[in-house]
Amino acid sequence: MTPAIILSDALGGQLINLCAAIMLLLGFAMLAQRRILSLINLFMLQGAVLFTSTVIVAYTTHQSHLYWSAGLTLSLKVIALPYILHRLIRKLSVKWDVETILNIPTTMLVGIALVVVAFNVAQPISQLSGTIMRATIGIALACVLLSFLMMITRSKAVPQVIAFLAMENGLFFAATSATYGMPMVVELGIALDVMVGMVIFGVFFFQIRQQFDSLDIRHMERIKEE
Amino acid sequence: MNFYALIAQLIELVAALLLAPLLVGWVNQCRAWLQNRTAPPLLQTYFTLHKLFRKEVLLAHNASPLFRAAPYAIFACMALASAIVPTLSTNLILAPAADAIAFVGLFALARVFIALAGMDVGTSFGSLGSRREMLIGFLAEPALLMVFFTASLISHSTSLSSIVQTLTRTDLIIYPSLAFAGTAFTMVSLAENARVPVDNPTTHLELTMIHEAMILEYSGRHLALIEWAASLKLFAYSCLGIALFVPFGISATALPTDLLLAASCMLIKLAIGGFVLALIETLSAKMRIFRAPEFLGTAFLLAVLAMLVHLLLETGR
Amino acid sequence: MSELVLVLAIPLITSAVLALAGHRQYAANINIAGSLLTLLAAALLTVRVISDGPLNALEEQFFVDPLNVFLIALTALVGFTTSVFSRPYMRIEHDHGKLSSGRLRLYHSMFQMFMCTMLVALSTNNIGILWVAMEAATLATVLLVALYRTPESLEAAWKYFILCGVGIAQALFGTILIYFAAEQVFVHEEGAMLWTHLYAYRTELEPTILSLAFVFMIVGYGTKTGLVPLHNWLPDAHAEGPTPVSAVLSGLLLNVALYAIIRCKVLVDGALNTHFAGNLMMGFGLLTVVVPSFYLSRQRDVKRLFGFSSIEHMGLVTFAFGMGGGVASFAGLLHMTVHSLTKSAIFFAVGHAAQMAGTQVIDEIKGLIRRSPTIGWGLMLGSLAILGMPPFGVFTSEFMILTTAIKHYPWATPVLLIALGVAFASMFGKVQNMAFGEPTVKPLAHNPALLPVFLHLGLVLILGLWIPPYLSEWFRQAARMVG
Amino acid sequence: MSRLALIDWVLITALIWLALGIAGVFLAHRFTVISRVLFPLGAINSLVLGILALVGLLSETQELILPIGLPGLPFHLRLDALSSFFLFLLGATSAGISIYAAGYFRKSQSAVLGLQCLLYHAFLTSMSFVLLANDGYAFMVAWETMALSSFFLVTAEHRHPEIRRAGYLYLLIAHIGSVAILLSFGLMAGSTGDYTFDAMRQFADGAFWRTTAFLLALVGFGAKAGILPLHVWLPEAHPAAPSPVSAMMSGVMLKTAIYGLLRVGFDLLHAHTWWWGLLLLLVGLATALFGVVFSAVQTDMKRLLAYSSIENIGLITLGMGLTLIFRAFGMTGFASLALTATLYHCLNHAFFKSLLFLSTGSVLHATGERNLGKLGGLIHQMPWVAWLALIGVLASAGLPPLNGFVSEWLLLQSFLFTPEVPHGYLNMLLPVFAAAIALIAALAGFTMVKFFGVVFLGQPREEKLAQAHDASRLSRLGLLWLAAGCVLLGLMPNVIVSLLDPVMQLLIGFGRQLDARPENWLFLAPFYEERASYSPIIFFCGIVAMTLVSWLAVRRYFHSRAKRVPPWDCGFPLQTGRMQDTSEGYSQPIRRIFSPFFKRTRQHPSPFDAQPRYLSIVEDPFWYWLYLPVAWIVEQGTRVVDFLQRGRIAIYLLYSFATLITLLVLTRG
Repeated sequence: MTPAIILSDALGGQLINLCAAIMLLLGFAMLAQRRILSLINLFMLQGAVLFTSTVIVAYTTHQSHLYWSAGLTLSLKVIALPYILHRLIRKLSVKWDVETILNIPTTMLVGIALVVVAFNVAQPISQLSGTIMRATIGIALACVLLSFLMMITRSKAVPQVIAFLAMENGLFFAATSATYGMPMVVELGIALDVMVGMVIFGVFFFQIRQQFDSLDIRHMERIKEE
Repeated sequence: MNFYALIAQLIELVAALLLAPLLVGWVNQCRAWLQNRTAPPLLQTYFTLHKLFRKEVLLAHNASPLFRAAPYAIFACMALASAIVPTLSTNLILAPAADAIAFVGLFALARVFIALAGMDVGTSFGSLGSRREMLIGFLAEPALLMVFFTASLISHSTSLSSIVQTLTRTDLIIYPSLAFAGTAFTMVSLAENARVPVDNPTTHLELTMIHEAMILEYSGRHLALIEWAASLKLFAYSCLGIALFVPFGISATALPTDLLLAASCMLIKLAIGGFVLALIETLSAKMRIFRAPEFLGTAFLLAVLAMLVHLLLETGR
Repeated sequence: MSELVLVLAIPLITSAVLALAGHRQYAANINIAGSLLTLLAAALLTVRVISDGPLNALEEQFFVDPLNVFLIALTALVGFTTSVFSRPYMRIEHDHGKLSSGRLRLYHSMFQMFMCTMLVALSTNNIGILWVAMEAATLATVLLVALYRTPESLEAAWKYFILCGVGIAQALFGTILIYFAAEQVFVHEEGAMLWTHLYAYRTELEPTILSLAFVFMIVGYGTKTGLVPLHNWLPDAHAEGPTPVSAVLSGLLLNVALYAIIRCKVLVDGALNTHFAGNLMMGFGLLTVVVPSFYLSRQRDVKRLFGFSSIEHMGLVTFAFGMGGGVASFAGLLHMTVHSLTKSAIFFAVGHAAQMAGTQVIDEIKGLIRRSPTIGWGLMLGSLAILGMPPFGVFTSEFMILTTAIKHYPWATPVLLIALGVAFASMFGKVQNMAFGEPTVKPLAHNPALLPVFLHLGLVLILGLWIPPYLSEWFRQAARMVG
Repeated sequence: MSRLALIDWVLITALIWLALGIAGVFLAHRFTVISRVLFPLGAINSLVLGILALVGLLSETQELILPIGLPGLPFHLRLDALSSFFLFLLGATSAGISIYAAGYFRKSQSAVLGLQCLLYHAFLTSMSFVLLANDGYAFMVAWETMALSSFFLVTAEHRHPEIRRAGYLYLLIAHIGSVAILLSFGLMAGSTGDYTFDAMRQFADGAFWRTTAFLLALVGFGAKAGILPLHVWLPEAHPAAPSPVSAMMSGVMLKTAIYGLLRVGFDLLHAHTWWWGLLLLLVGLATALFGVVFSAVQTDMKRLLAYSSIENIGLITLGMGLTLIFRAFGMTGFASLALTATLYHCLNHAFFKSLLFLSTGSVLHATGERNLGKLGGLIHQMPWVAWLALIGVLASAGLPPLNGFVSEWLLLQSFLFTPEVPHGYLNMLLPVFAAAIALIAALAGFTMVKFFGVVFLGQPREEKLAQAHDASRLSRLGLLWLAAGCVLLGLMPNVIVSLLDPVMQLLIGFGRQLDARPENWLFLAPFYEERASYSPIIFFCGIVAMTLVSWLAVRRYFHSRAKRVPPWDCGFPLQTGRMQDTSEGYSQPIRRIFSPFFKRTRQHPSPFDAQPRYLSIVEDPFWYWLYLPVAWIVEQGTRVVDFLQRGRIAIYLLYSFATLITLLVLTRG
C-alpha cells in the first residue's frame, strides 16, 4: 500500500466520523423542529451529508459502485423527495407548523436516552469492526431510533412520512459507511422501493385530505376494539 | 331338589293363600278389642272376598287393558313373595330362584303395577294415591334392602333360606345390629302395608288415604284380588319378620314331623305378631302425609346404622 | 431453471398486461389464465426439484430447496384459486358500484404484482432482494387494501403502510448487520448476501452481531407476520380490504414473512449454537397464540374475526419453529400449509356471505346454509377445520405441536390449550349462528365460484388423513434444515 | 383372494356404513330409497357387526395397520375382547335404532334426509373406529369425528335458537374433553413420543404422572359420558336431537366414553391405586344421585330420559370404581364380579334407554308434544308403543325379571363383598354406597312410573291427542327388537356373563367369577349357590304361572260381566284431564325432600288472583357454580386485551418501538 492511501484512509475515517456526527445532530434537529418547511430542509441536508459520506467511502475504498449509490442518494434524497414534498405541501396547503403529541423538551430527553441505548447496543459491533469508521453503526442505529421516536410523536401525516424517510437515511448510512455499501442490485431495489413508497404516500395524502379534510392522523382512529 | 322340598313349597304356598285373610281378620279383631269395639267375626275377610268375587265389575270408560291386567299381576307377585319366604322350612324349591334382593324387587314390581293402575283411569285421587305410594316406596325399599344387607352380612349370603338357616343355627348370640334392623323393619312394614302411622286401611278420607286412593276405581273380582294380595303382603311381611328376627323353630329339612312343629310355632308367632301390630296401630296416631318421608327416612337411617353397627362390633376386625 | 424464470416472469407480464387491460370485461379471465400458467410453471418446477434436487439460478441469485419449493407451489395454488374466486366476487362488487373499472384495473394488476413479489421473496437467495421483495409486497398490498377508498379502508391502509414500513425498515437494519457480519468472514465480498453462502459459513459468523440482527429481523418481519404486539395492522387490513386480498394476505403474505424469519433463524442458530432464536420465537409465539384468542370473543366484524384467528395460527407456527426439532418443524411447515389453505377457503366463503348479507357484521349474517348450502357448509366446515377438528389437517399439525410441547415444554401446554379452548368457544358460537338459523341473507346475483373452497377443504381433509410420502419427505428435509 | 381376518370383516362392516351414508347423499331426493332401503341395510349391517363382535369375543386379539394417518404413525387398529364387547353393544343396539329410523322419517323432512343419512352412518362408522383404534392419533380422529357428526345430527333442526345453543354447548364440552384426552395420551406417550397404545401400556413413570394421566382421562371421557360436573350438555342435546339420534347418543355414544375410561384406566394404566377407585365411586355416586333426582322433576319427557341417562352413567361409574378398588387390593375375583356388573349395565342401559328414547320419538312424531303437561292417555291411541315402552320402563326401573334388575343385582352383590377389603375405613364406607345405590334404584322406579303414567295412562290432557297414531311398522319392529333385547338380557344373563369372560381375562386377569357353568345355566350365582343365587327364568315362570292360574280360576268360577261406567272418583261429578296429577305435581315430594339439590324459582298464585298461574322452574345449579364464573373470567380477559387495541397509530408504533428497545437491551445485557 502507498502511504498516500493510508493517509487518505485516516483522513477519510475522520471525515466519515464527522459526517456521522452531523447526521446525528440533524436527527436531533428534526426531532426538535416545529416548522414543516425547515423540517424538509433538514431532511434535504441529511441527504446531502449521506451523499458526501458515501462519496468519501467510495473514494477511500476505491469502490466504483458506491459512486452509483451516492448518485442515487443525491438524486433521490437531496433533489427528488424534497421537491415532491414541497409541491405536496403547497398543493395541500398544509398548516406550516407541526403539532407534536409529546412536548419538545421531553422528546429531546427521550432521544438522548435512545442515543445512549444505541451506542451501548452497537458497542460490540464497532469493537470488532475492521473498517476505519468505528462508531458509525452506533450512530446509524441512533438515527434510526430517533426517527422512530419522531414518527411516534408527530401527529400529522407529512412529518410522519418525513420521519420515515429519515429512518431510511439512517439505514443507508449504516449500509454505505459501516459496510462498504451493499451489492448494487439491492441498493437499486431499495431506492426503487423508497421511490414507489413516496409516490404512494403522495396519493394517500390526497385521499386522506379528501376523506378527512385534514392530514391530522388523529382523525384516523375509528377502527378499534370497543 | 328333592321331593320334600316340593311338598314343603306347595304347603307353604297354600297355607299362605289360605291363612293370609285370616291374619288380617285377626289383626282387626285385636284392634277392635283394644279399642273396646265389638269385633267383626274372625272370618269377615273371607266373606268380603267372596262377596266381591261374586259382584259385577264396573270399569271406568277409559280404563286400559293394563287396568284389568294389574290385579292379577299384583296377586301373582304377592303369592310368589309369600311362597319364597321360608315360613316353615328353609328347604324350598323356589328359594334359590330369588334371593333377598329379588324379593325386594318383587315387592317393587307389585308396587309399580298398582301405582300404574292407579294412574290409569286418570282421576284426581288415583294419581294422587299412586304418587304417594311411590313416594313411600322409594324410601321404604332401600330401608328394607338395608335390613336384608345387615342380615346377609351376618350370614354371608343373600339367599333368604341360608340367612334364616344361619340365624336359627347360631343359637342365642345377641346381634345388636339386628335390634336396629328389627326396628327399621317394623317401621318399613307398617308403611308398606298401609298401616296406621302412615296410612289408614279403614278410611276413605281424601286427604290422608294412600292405598285406598289408588284402588278407588276397582270393583268386583279385581278389587277382591287386590285385597287378597294386600293381605298376602301383610302375611309375607309378618313371616319375613319372624324368620329374620325370631327364627327358631323353622326347620332346615322338609320332613313332615319338622314341618308340623314349625307350623305350630309359626301359628303362635303370627298370632303374637298380629296382636303387636294391632297394639302399635292403636297406640300411635296417623301422621300427616308430609311427615311420612321423615318417618321412613328414619327407618332407612336405622337400617344403615344397623349395617354399620354390624361392621363395627360384630366383624372379626 | 427455465421453470423458475417462468414462475417469476409470468405474473410480472400478466400484471403488466392487466395494468393496460385490467378494466375490461375479460380481465378477470386473463387474471385466472396468468395464475393458472404460474401454477403450471410452479408444478413443473416442483417436478424438476423432485427429480434433480435443489437448484440455483441466475448466478445464484435465486435458488429452490425443499424449504421453499412447497411454499412456492402453495403460493401459486392459492393465488390461482383466489383469482378464480375473485372473478365472480369482484364482478358483484363492481355491480354494487363499490368499485369503478379503473379500480378494477388497479386491483387486477396489483394482484399479479403481489404474486410476483411473493414468488421472488420465496425463491431469492439474496437476503437483500428478499427484503426488497417484501417491501414491494407491502406496497402492492397497501394499494389493494385501500382499494375501496372508504375512510375505514384508507385508515387501515395507512396503518398497514406505516407500521409495516417501519417494521420492514428494522428488517433492513438486520439485513445490513448480517451483511456486516458476513463481510468479516468472506474475503471476497460477492456472495456475502447469498443465503446459501451464509448457510455454508454460518458457524463462523460473529454471534453478537447475529443475535442483534435477529432481534431486528424478528421485529421487522414479525410485524408482517403479525406477531403480538406488532400485529395491530393486521385485523384492520383484513377487515377493510377486498376479500380476495384478505385471503392472500393471511393465506400467503404471513407465510412468506415467517419464511424470512425462519431463514434468519437457521443462520443465527448456526452462529450462536444456543437456543436464543428459538426462545425468542417461542416467546413471541405464545404471546401471539394467547392474546388473539381473547380478542375473538367480542368481534362484531366477521373478517376481523378471522384476521385475529390468522394471527393466532401464525403464533402457533412460530411457537412450533421456536421449539425446533424434527417433529415440531415438520408440524410448523404442515401447519403453514393447512392454515393457508383453510383460511383462504374460509375467506372465500366469508366474502360471499358478506355479499349476501350486504354487511360484514356477524349478527346480521344468519342462515347461510338454508339460503346457499355450499357457502354455508364451506364456512362451517372451514371454521371447524381451522379450530382444529379432525379429520382436517389442522388437527394433525396441532396434534404434533401439542405433543412435542408436552414432551419438551410441559409448562407451555396448558397455556396453548387454554388459548385454543377460548378460541374454539368464542369463534364457533359466532360461526354457528352465521351458518345456521333463519336466513336473513339474500341470494347472490352471480353464482359464486365455490370450487376453490371445496378444493382447499378437500386438500386439508386429505392432509388430515394421509400425508403423501413425497410431501412428508420434503417436510422432513426442510425440517432437518430448519433444525 | 386370500382369506380375510375377523378384524378385516369388522372394518368392512364399518366402511359399509360409510358407503351407505354417501349413497344417501347421492340419492338425496329419493325419499323412499333412503328410508326403506338404506336404513334397513344399515340395520342388517349392524346385525352382522354384532355377530362378528360375538365371534371376536371368543377369538384371539387381532391387530391391523392401515396405510393412512401420520407419516410416523399410521392408523393402528386392534380387536380385543373389550372392543369386541362394545362393538357387540354397538351392533346390537344400532340394529334396532336403524330399523326404527327407517320408519321414523317423514316425507316432509326428505329435504335434509340425504344429509341426515350420511351423518347418521358416519356417526356409526366413527364410533366403531373409536372402539377399534389402537393408537392415540387414530383414536382422537375417530373420537372427534364422532363428536362432529353427532353435533350436526343434534343441530338438524337448527332453525330454533335453543337447539343451536344446545349443539354449541355439546360440541364445546366435547372439544374440551377431547383436549383433556389428548393431554392424557401425551403424558402416557411420555418421553418416548410413541403414540401407539402398545407403547402407552409400557408407560411406567412416577405415580404422579400416572395419576395426572388418569385424572385427565377421567375429565375427558367424563365430559362425553356426562359425569358431574360436565353433564350440562346432556339434558340440552338429547331433547334437541331427532329421537333415533338421541337414542344412539344416549344408548351407545355414552358407552364409548365408558369404553375409553376402561381402556385407559385398566388396559393402558393398569390401575393399581385404590383411591382412584374411591374417586370414581364418589363422582359416580354424585352423578347418579344428581341425575335421578333431576330426572324425577323434569317436565320434558326427553330431558327426563337424558337425566336418567346421567343417573345410569353414574351407576356404571360406581361399578368401575368398585372394580378398581378390588383390583387395587388384589381381590381379582370380586373385581371381575364388579366389572361384570358394570359391563352388563352398559349393555342393559344401551337397550332400555334407546327403547325409551325411541318410544318418546314415536310420541313426538304422533303428537308433536314433548311437554309432559300436554300428554296423557296415549295407551289407547298407540298401544304398540305403550306396551313396548312399558317393558323399557320396568327394565330401567330395575325390576325383575327384566335386564335392569340383573346388573343392579350383580352390583349390589359385589358391594356385599366390600367388608372384605383390607382397609380400615373403606370396608366401613363402601357398604354405605350400596345403601345409596338402593335409594337411587328406588328413585329411578319413581321417575319411570311418573314417565309412563303421565305419558301413556290417564286421560289425555289435550284434545289433539285423540288424533295420535301408532308407530309405523318398521318403527314397531325396531322397538320390538330392543324390547326383546331387554327381556332376553333379563332372562338369560348367564349366556352373556360367560361371554364376558375374555374381557375379565384382559382387564383383570381373572375370569370365571360367576358360577355360569353350562350345566348350571339356570342360576346366576356369584362363586357358589348358597352365597346368593337368582334365576330369572324360574322367577318369570313363577309370576306367569301365578297370574295365569289366578286368571283362569277367576274366569272359571266368577264369570260375572264387566260394565263400562264413568269413573267414580269418590263421586266427583265431572272428570277432566286437568284434574289428574301433572308431572310437576307428581314430582312435588321430590322437590320437597331434595330441595338443596335445586336452584328453583317459584311463583304461587295469591288466593284473590283473577287468572291464577303457578310457575315453578328448576335449574341446574352447576351453571352458577362452574360455568358462568368461567365465562366471566374469559370476558374479563377480552376486556383487558381490547384495551390494547385503541386504534391509535402512535400507540401502535410505540408498541413495536418498546418491543424493539426491550429486546435490544435484553440481548445486549
